[in-house]
Amino acid sequence: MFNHLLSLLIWLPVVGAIPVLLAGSGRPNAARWIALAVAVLTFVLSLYMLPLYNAADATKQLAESHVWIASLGVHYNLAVDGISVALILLTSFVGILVIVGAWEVIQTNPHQYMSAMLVLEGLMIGVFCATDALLFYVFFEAMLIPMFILIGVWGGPRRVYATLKFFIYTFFGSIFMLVGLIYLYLKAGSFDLATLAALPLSMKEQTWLFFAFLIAFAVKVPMVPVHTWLPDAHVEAPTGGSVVLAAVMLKIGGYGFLRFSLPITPDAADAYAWVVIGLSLIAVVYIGYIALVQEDMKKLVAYSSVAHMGFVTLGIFIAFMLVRGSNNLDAAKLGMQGAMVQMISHGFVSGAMFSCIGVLYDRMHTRQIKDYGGVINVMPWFGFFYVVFAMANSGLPGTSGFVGEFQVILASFQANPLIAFFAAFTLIIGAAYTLYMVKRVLWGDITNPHVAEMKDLNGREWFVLGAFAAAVFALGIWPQPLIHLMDSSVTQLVTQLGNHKI
Amino acid sequence: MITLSHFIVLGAVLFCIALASLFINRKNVIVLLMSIELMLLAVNINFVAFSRFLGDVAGQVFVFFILTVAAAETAIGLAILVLLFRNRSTINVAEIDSMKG
Amino acid sequence: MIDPNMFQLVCFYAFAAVTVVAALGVITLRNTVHAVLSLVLTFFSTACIWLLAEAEFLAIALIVVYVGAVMVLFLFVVMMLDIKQEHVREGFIKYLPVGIIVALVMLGEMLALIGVRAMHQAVMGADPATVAGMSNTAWLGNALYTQFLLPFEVAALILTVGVVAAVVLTLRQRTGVRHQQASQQVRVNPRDRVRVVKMAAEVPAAPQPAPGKETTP
Amino acid sequence: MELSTSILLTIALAPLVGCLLAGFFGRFIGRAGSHSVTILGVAIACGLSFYVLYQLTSGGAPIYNQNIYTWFEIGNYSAHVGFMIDRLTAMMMVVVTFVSLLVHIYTIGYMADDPGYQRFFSYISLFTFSMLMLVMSNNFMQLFFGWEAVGLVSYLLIGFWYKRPTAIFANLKAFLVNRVGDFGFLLGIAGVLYFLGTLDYTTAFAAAPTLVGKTLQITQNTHWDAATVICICLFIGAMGKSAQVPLHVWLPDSMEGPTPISALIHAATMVTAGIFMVARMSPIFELSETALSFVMIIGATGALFTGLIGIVQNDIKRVVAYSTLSQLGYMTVALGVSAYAGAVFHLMTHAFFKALLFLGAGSVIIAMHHEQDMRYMGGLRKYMPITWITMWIGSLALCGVPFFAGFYSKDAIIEAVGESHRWGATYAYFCVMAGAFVTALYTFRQMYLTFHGKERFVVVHDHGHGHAHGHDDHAAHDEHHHVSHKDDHGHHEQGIMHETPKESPWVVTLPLILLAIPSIIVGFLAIQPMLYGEWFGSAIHVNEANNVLGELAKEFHGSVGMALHGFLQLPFLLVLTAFAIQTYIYLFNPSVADRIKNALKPIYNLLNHKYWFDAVYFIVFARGGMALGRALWKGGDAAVIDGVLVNGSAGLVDRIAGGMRRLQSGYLYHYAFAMILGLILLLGGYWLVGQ
Repeated sequence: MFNHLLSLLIWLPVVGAIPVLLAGSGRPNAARWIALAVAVLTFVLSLYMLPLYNAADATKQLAESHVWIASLGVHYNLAVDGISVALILLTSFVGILVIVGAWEVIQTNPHQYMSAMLVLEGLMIGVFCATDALLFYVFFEAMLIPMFILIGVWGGPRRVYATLKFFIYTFFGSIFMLVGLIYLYLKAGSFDLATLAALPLSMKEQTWLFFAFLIAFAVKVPMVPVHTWLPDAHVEAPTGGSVVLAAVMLKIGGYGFLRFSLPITPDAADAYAWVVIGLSLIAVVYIGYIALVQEDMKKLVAYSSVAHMGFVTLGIFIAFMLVRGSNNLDAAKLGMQGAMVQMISHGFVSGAMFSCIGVLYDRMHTRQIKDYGGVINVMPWFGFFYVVFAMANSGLPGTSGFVGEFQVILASFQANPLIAFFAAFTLIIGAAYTLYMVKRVLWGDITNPHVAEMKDLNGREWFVLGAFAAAVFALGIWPQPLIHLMDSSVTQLVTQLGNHKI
Repeated sequence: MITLSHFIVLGAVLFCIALASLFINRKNVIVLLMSIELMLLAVNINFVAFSRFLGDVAGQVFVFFILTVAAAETAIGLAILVLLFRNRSTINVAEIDSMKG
Repeated sequence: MIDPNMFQLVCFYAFAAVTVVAALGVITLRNTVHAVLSLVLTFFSTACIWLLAEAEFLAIALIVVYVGAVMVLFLFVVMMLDIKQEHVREGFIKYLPVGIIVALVMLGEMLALIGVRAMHQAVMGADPATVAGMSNTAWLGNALYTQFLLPFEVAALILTVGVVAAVVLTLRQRTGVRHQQASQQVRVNPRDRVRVVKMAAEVPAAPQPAPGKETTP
Repeated sequence: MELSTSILLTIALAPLVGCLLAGFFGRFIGRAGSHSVTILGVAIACGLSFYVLYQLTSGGAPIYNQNIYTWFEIGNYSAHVGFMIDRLTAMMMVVVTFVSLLVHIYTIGYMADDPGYQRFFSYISLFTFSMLMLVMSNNFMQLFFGWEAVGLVSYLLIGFWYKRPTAIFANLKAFLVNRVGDFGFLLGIAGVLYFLGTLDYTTAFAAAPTLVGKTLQITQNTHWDAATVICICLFIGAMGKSAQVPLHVWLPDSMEGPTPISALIHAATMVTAGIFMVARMSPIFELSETALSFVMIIGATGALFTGLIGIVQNDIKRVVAYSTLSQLGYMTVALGVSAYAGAVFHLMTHAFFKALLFLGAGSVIIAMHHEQDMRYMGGLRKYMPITWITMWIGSLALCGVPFFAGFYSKDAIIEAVGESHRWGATYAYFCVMAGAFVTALYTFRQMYLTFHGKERFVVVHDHGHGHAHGHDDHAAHDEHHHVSHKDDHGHHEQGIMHETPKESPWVVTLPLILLAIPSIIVGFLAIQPMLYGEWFGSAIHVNEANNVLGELAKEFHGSVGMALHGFLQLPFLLVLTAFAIQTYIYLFNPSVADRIKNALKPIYNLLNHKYWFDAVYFIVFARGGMALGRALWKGGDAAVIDGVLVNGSAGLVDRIAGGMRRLQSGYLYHYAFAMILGLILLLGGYWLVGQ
């Protein structure tokens, strides 16, 4: 059974969605409990990866391989390295929390909601496992469907606009990736990622491919200037959708850079690293300012996600400057590790922030900051969690939000102090927009009579936020286990960066 | 001496007359159908001429087929016309616009 | 004595003139019946031109099939339908210039492209059928039943379909008229006609207590 | 005897445990339980800190430097959590835990009726933990952790009364201004890692001399000296945390927090973290004359000019707050002239007497029922004698009257500046000298206004409203106060007391007395070893050429001699002059104050508006940032990206499709016409090609 652990991880939630769906709207509780059981089982199975996975070994492990489409040479190839393991764990962890979080919040057709969530979870795990480019692409695209449904059915008033924007944006991006993959297939005769990574390509080819991949993943991350779908999608999405979107889906963009842009087009990526680095810095500063003036809490956190994901792309591409510019492998690893830790951390922090906003929304049915004020007076426990996550969002040491940013800033200083200067700007602007929101929502006297009637967290919400908080603190206080898990994979990636393909 | 161009010019003239009919008789379906017959006839003249001048039987065989198809087309076209007139009491093309987007 | 070639040319011009004038009549005559008759004339004169090109079979077929069948069909339809003439001729004058211009442009282009270039083509040579040593009909038939057998069959099928379609389209189910439905009569099932119902023997019902009795102690 | 890891861990974690118990289970263990558990935690930490200090000074324990666990390890780079305990650390630990313990005790009285009692204890214990992590750290990463963590607690405590708009404004401001400092600090740490390749103190300091001659390439042709860049970046962090000009604006506003934390965080410990940090980094700072000059000038400016503001303040806590700014300036000047030991020494004495002054001010505030305006006080000495005497002790220490603790540290700093030949030292010398005079001016003014002269409040025994002015509604009451403190006419409720002021309970006065003792003696006892001996050992590194304290040591003839000599020195004469002026004005002729105020209206306005720093910052950074954000949002995201690119392309498709839709008229002849047109074009094309 554990020979096919990865397949099991992918298909258990997908297949598990069927009984959830069959439970029907007439038996919502059955649907909820089955969904929770499936999610918990998936999480337990994903934990089982840890003893099986050998962190000291940089090669891909737990591999599975079957021919899928023989005529095109497409294989159902699955394998994981440390980065994948970490992201899969994040996915299955968040998977449980969104199902618990949606427990009684989703009243219309909970069975459909839960099953969409499970399918989404399975497909996202698939993205992180796939080592065949076409298989990756299939999961990458298929993932959009449940998310489309989640936002489109359980979303807010402008959900149609948001879903269309979300779908077309991401689809627009991935079309370029598909074209790039087809070109690579014609050239290499295979979709296997390892084969593609070893394929020699001229600079011109690499440049075209690099930008094709860049568009696809930049939309997903999202990077400035293709980020505008994210605030809209978040605002309209139900809480669970937002959590999954921010916590896991955005990471797939960063993960794509690692799997495609870096190994397949290293020379072009090096030549155009300044583009990505520039865009990342713009994301930090420009988006920071925009986040400052948002009046909708979800929009604010969505924009802050864009800014934080800027650190992911910055960390990944700063590695090029360090490896090729000054052959500083350790600093490159520091930056890359920072990017990875930032991905995981952002998963927890943004997921938690959206859960918090969901808690408020369930009570007041508004996300406008001006409708709140003085929430701490009636919801002290909520206030505690909110402050914790806000601090993590503004990168306070001791929380997970600090680790990745710290490493990326340290690494980018080694490449160029000016980059570090702009990146470190997040310390000010990140704190400004987050705490300004906290000030207006949490502190102060109660001005809105509806706020006075709000009840503090119930047990279910306590569990969700508590789990997130535990993760945030664990990662912030002792990041070494996570770093150790990914270390050999990151080392291998960084070494690969130095290989010229021309 | 009759040359190939005689036939072709005749065909072209007939075709253009039919073409003009599409504009000036835009309301009358029956005349439009007849214009189509004229066009086909123009084409047929060309086919026959080419067949004769190039010594290839295919041209005349094709005319045969065109006649067949045109007959079928006319039959169905007229049937539709009758049906149309029965339902809408008009054959004015301008009033037949239920497909308008 | 008139040169046979010359005579052929004169004949061609004569028939061509009639064809063109008749065709103009088709598109301009107010009365649709006249227009149809004018079309008949066009076909006739075209058939004559085809005869000049020694395509006898097709010329005769055009007259027999087209004039004899299709044109008569047209006439039937035109006479059958009560069409208001003035209504149908709306916009005739309005679109006349456009029509003429478009037609002339088209004609100019066609002539420029094919007609004029072909002007210097060789004159009509020997009839290929004669060269092959058979009549035009035999020559055509030979090709039709060997080389073009399959398309010929398909053409037959198309004609059949056309006929069936025309009939189906115009077939009218009149309401209020009783017909014998043969298909339904054939498909009938005995079970639909008779049903044996089993019933329990009737038992007198127990007397119901009067309502509201218990509520008033 | 060597220091054991478990003792050090206990010191650090005992307050954290107290914090968690009081914070999470405060409702179950109640008020008494909360304060008992946190006080116990801090008392353990304090006792063990004294033990550690004793071991290091007299027990012959070697310097402790060990990692507890690995925070991350990537290639050659690693960060750990670990402790380095030398005498500098031990001294800081003692100061922090001792003041913290007294503040804990004091809080029992001060916050007695506050609904957030447990929360408050939890916060101050968390603060103690964070501060201990900061000072005990053996590497830059953990230093930064402590640095930010104390900032967080400061944020939480300034906004402790979260219903007050001014408090939640002040805490946001404090956090953000601190973040500006941290911004520089983080870059400084990045620079350390870049040039020295490690985050560990010992390794980094050992490698520090290699910085000489290295440059940092900023652009193609710009190269900055590595040591200067690192030091200035690190010092920017210190400027934020230790409230140096121009990042000082948050500290006066932080007085929105309850008084105990003003004493603990915003006077005695947290704000001195910057001083401690620079002293700790002395091996690096010694490499850059430029950076030290910068430090000195910033400090000198703060020492004089923030003190001037203190003269015009009417809020008793704000006077002390500006005094803190000024004293922090003194410490920074000392750092700037390489008299690190002098700075740390002043840090210690200041911690005691400034905590005393704050707690004393808090005691007055309790007695006045949360009235903080000195214009409605006066003559309190007969109601609260213990507070009065201890406050005087603190004030005399602050002014630098010989034999008091402040004298030794402050005089040493002034003399050290006089000895220094660093660029800008003359300016600094003038500033610290004038600062001494200014210090005395505001201190005596405060004492006279509060404790002497006529009573400027009326006691109305109105039992109907008597309860209403208890602590319960202090939030509302203070709001009134803060509104009115802008206009000089006062509020109708101000100056009306419902009961006679009385001395505070023993939990309040005990810490005052306990702080008054070191305020008197600690300077006398410690100056010899700390300043002129080799007490700090390797913890502080001074280049031989910069060793101004070494110069002073040659003239030092014992504590008594120094004090006696001090009576004849210029600083004391300035203090005496200030004392005479203020005595005349506030005891004999109060109208002079108003006349001076009116005569110097422009200067008064300038000082009263704090040199317009706050206003300018608010307009430029807060308003400007918001305006920029809005412009970028509406102009960049909404108009350009969404409007033109995203919805623009969608709109273009829509318009084209709309046009195409109109072509689909449904009329056959339109389609036929289109076909014919196409045919004509096709033929025309052929024709053209044929040509």
